[in-house]
Amino acid sequence: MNGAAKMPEPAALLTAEKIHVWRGERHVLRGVSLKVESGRLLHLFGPNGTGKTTLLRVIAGLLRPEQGRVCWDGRPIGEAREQYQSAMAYASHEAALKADLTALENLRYAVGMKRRASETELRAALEETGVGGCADLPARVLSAGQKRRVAMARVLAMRASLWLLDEPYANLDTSGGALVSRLLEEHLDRGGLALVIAHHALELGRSIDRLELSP
Amino acid sequence: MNGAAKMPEPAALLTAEKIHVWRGERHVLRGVSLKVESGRLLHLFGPNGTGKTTLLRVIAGLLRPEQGRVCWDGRPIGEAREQYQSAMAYASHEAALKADLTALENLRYAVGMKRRASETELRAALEETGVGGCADLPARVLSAGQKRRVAMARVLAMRASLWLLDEPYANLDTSGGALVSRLLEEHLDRGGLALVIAHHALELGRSIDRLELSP
Amino acid sequence: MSVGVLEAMSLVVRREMRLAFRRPDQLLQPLVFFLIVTTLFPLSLSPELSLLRDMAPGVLWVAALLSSLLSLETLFKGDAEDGTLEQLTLSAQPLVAIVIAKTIAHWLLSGAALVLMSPLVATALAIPVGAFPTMLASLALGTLTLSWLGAIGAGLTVGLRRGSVLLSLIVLPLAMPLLIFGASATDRAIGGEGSAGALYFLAALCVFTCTLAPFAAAAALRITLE
Amino acid sequence: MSVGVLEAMSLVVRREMRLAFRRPDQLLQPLVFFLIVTTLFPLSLSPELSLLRDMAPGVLWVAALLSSLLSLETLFKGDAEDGTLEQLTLSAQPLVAIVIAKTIAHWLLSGAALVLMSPLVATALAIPVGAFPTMLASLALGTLTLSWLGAIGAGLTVGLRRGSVLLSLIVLPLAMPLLIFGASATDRAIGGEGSAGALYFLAALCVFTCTLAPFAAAAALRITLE
Amino acid sequence: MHRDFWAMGGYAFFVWPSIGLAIGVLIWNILSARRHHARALVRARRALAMARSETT
Amino acid sequence: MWTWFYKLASPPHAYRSAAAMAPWFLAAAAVMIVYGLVDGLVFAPPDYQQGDAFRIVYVHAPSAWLSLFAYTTMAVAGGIALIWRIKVGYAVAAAAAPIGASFTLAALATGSLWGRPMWGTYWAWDPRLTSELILLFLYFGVISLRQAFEDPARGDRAAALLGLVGVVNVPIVHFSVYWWNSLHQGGTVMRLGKPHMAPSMLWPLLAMLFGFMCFFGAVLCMRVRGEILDRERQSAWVRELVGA
Ligand code: HEM
Ligand SMILES: Nc1ncnc2c1ncn2[C@@H]1O[C@H](COP(=O)(O)OP(=O)(O)OP(=O)(O)O)[C@@H](O)[C@H]1O
Ligand SMILES: Nc1ncnc2c1ncn2[C@@H]1O[C@H](COP(=O)(O)OP(=O)(O)OP(=O)(O)O)[C@@H](O)[C@H]1O
Ligand SMILES: [Mg+2]
Ligand SMILES: [Mg+2]
Repeated sequence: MNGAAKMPEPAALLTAEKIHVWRGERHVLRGVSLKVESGRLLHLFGPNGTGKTTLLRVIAGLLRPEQGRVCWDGRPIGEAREQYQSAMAYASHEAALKADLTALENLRYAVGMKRRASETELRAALEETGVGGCADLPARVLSAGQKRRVAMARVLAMRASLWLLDEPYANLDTSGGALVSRLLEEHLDRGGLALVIAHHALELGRSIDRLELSP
Repeated sequence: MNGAAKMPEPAALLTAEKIHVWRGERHVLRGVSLKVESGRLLHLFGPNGTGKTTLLRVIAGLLRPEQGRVCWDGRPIGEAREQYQSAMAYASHEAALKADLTALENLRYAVGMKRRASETELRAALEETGVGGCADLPARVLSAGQKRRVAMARVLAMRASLWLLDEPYANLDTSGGALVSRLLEEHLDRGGLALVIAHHALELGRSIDRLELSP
Repeated sequence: MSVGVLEAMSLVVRREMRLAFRRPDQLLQPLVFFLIVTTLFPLSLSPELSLLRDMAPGVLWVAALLSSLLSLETLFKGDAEDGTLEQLTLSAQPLVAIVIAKTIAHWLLSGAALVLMSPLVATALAIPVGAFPTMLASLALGTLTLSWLGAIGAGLTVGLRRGSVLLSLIVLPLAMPLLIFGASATDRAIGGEGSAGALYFLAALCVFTCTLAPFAAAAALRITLE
Repeated sequence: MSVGVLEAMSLVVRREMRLAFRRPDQLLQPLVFFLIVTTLFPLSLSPELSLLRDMAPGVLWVAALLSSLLSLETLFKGDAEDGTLEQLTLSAQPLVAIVIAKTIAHWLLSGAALVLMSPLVATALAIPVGAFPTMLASLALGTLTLSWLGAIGAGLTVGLRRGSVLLSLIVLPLAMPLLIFGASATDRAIGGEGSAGALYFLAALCVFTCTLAPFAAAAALRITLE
Repeated sequence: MHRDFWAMGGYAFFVWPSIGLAIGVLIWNILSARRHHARALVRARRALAMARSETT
Repeated sequence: MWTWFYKLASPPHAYRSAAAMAPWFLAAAAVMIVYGLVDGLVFAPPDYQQGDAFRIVYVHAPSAWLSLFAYTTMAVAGGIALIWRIKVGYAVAAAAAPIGASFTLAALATGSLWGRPMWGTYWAWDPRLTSELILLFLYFGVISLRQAFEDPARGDRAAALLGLVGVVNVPIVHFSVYWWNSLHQGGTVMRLGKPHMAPSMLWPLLAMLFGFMCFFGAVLCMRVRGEILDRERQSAWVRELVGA
């Protein structure tokens, strides 16, 4: 039942090769390649509208690129769909919470599809991200930062080895920012992989990889 | 047609006295008072979920407080509704754009209710916030930062003397952050007032007021 | 430089039009619904023309009522969800004016379109051509009244969790007289009888709601938004 | 520790139930709609019972069809809008399983409820009690089939801008046979004739869609979500 | 006479349920109004208790 | 004059006067209803057309009439509250709604039971019957609209507004028998000029009518007290009241 026990073999590897995406008339991603290894974090940054979110969605498998491919442990994610998805947790720009369910229920139904998680575990995850007190409030009434924290708790509770996070620092107060950094560090310590979009420099007390998208 | 020409008499003043708000069973705002004068900025900050957004909505007149009152130039905003609203521009957590209208159309229909603004003016505002190139894209396809910039352009184009901004820095890249700071400075130089929620310290090269909400 | 009320209203109407044509489904939805209800009915009956003709006014009016009602649900909802309704209420323009503009736009886009399409449907339902003028007039008056009633309902329920059911629960009782008089006007016209009485009644109802409903709807919106 | 398909499906069903009971309007909406359509119809007719009885099967089936259709629109839409559908598709569970679970939940919440309520409506429409078993059976089969057809349509149209109109356009032609056979079964039962033939046909249709539609719906969803 | 009275000229099946129903509604109204008031009192007491515990 | 009015409508005053009035109303109602029932069921002669079935009128007409009266009360109270911001009005409106709904239900049920022997059917889609059903829906709409708001003050205002809008249905119910040709019989009692009824039948009916009205007054007073208490939970006078 310990988080560390569920962590991946050190061989885990995410690669993306020469990703091309057009949106409308715009060639948004022009041959982006990247690689994330076990225990490493890739910080994705660049001006607004350069395609960071688009790239993350391609990597999550939500968007099929016009060219190029994404591989997990050497196999294209389309083929190894189930393994890939159970090893991955994605947090988008929006918190992706059902407004009418409580924070806890949101976690239960989202995490429950990937692994059996007891209620105490879920509550602990919410506690960890600082929204234990909101566990039984409907997501509708939560503040922007609280929603973001619940989304982070969902990532945490999924115990995935690959984290794909789209601006996890947005809307968070200073303690929230520190919290996300700490969670990321612990995740990397466990041998996890992370791909994080953020507009400011990440200070994690360890070396990280950086990839800049330019307009 | 010059922006400076439209600016308020220096006497403009916003005050809120002893605001109390309950949400559900929570006493979110417990007697908050504040004052913003012409040419001043009040930076509102504090941990997630302490009621910053709630307070801003009370001040915008979107939420009636259980106790306390908000005055503009000495008159309660409920009485001076029209003057207050035409002097005020509010940007919420969301960008409040119609997904199916282009950025420009969004501006046209929102700004056009407050003042006659020509298309060139609106385009100039979009250009100023760095999204001139997206003026004719539907808001639906814009990136998170681009939406935020369009919302900022709307505030700009309204030429209001009071700006109420809820986390205007969220989702913006570094240049975007600098841009918002510059716009705020210019606004204050013109004698404008601003109430800004932000989680990081604002560096504006001038003295600002600060109000912390605590849990 | 400040914007007059009429100007603001025309801006809102233009905005709604632009949005509707940008999303043709909102435009077509009520029409398609209307068409479908009226075509499905004959299908479910044994194909006797006399029976069809007896039912025609009922089918026509129920379909018009329902399709109007369905589109009313979205009158303020979309704007409330994406935050633009907030911007509208902070626009220094009277709320009544905004409500009037939105409702007129709604009627032009749903009610008027439905009236224009009704001859087609009426032909399919074997309503004689002689009854068309009465039918058109009664439908026009009826849908306009309904838009106003619906604006009140939509204002009262926007943002509520049980919004849509409540809307039907609120609007349909109020709309019943419309249905009864509208259908009976059409019915009498089909039978070749005079239907001026019912039409006058509908017109009176329409004038009545047009004068009072905007204020009620604005008050409703103010209560729910606050 | 990984979650089996059946377990995941039951989780989805429970989630839908929880949501529905948290938002009773989604639960009541189709029922209220059904009630209202059937109440409005008689109003718009001259109150002759014989006419009413002739129309009853038609009214019943059209109302059932429409109310089913209305609730189908929201089958995937809410989840798509708030981003939870993305999370579901990334949940390492087969999409078909998710679609099946969601559709079953949808039928339990709309179709089954509607079937249970139909005797009430039937009484108001003067359908004789003897015809109830046939009516109930045909409605149960019909709404279930319709839910499956609707799932295909909803899958194809979620996220599309013209979603709702397309949904009606896609589903209704497919639903036409249902309506015709369902109404005729009820009609014959009212007339005291045997209606086994129509019922068998409905049952065959139901089995057929139940086996094929989940795959079609999942494929449709995959195409639109890309 | 008694028989006749209860038979209501053959309409007993319709008359007596109507009367019973009406009386039932009357009784329900009284009971529910009293319960309503009692519950409001309980809630008011609770609110007072909460307020007192907060100030002390 | 106005200050007097506001004082009268102040919650503590209304709360006390409702308590004072309720027993009187209840006593009057009891006397009249008992007299009406006994006289109507036992002593009044059977109708020459309807036989003993006509005795249903003694509960049907008062219930039906009260259903309209309660709605009007609710709408007027809500309107006063909305316009002059008198909080007690909301309490009265909220209290009247369930009472009115219950009598609407009673009118529908007793009417149905009467319809079977008279018209051969429990239900017909007749204007009077339908508009009464609509009245029930309106009551439900008002009640559920009030409950749909998380904030009770907004619920009150929204419900008051809907009540006002829906008041148009009241004349429709009442006049439907004249405007459309209806199965339901026209006014017999509530009619200007001479009632079309033998006095021996009429007296108990009038007694029942006024008895029901007094009953409505009594339950309304009782319910209003609960509503006022709920709304004023945080105020000093309620604390004093329940603290003692
Ligand atoms: C479900 C069926 C029925 C409903 C909903 C219904 C409804 C009503 C209503 C709303 C009123 C009050 C009208 C007003 O105050 O303006 C009323 C009064 C009355 N009803 Fe009915 N009714 C029904 C069946 C019947 C039947 C079957 C009879 C008798 C044949 C009947 C006889 C009367 C009489 C005598 C009055 C008093 C009329 C007057 O003096 O104003 N009702 N009913
Ligand atoms: N249909 C389209 N036509 C033209 N451009 C499009 C279309 N769809 C998307 N785009 C553009 O593609 C880009 C998508 O960017 P994306 O959302 O990935 O940006 P991002 O790097 O995440 O930006 P941000 O930092 O603001 O979140 C945007 O610049 C957007 O304007
Ligand atoms: N119905 C309710 N019941 C309990 N708590 C509620 C309810 N509605 C709102 N709240 C709480 O009220 C607070 C509202 O906070 P608000 O959105 O103003 O926060 P904020 O300071 O803007 O936070 P953030 O920095 O995250 O944007 C939240 O803590 C929320 O959980
Ligand atoms: Mg992005
Ligand atoms: Mg906030």
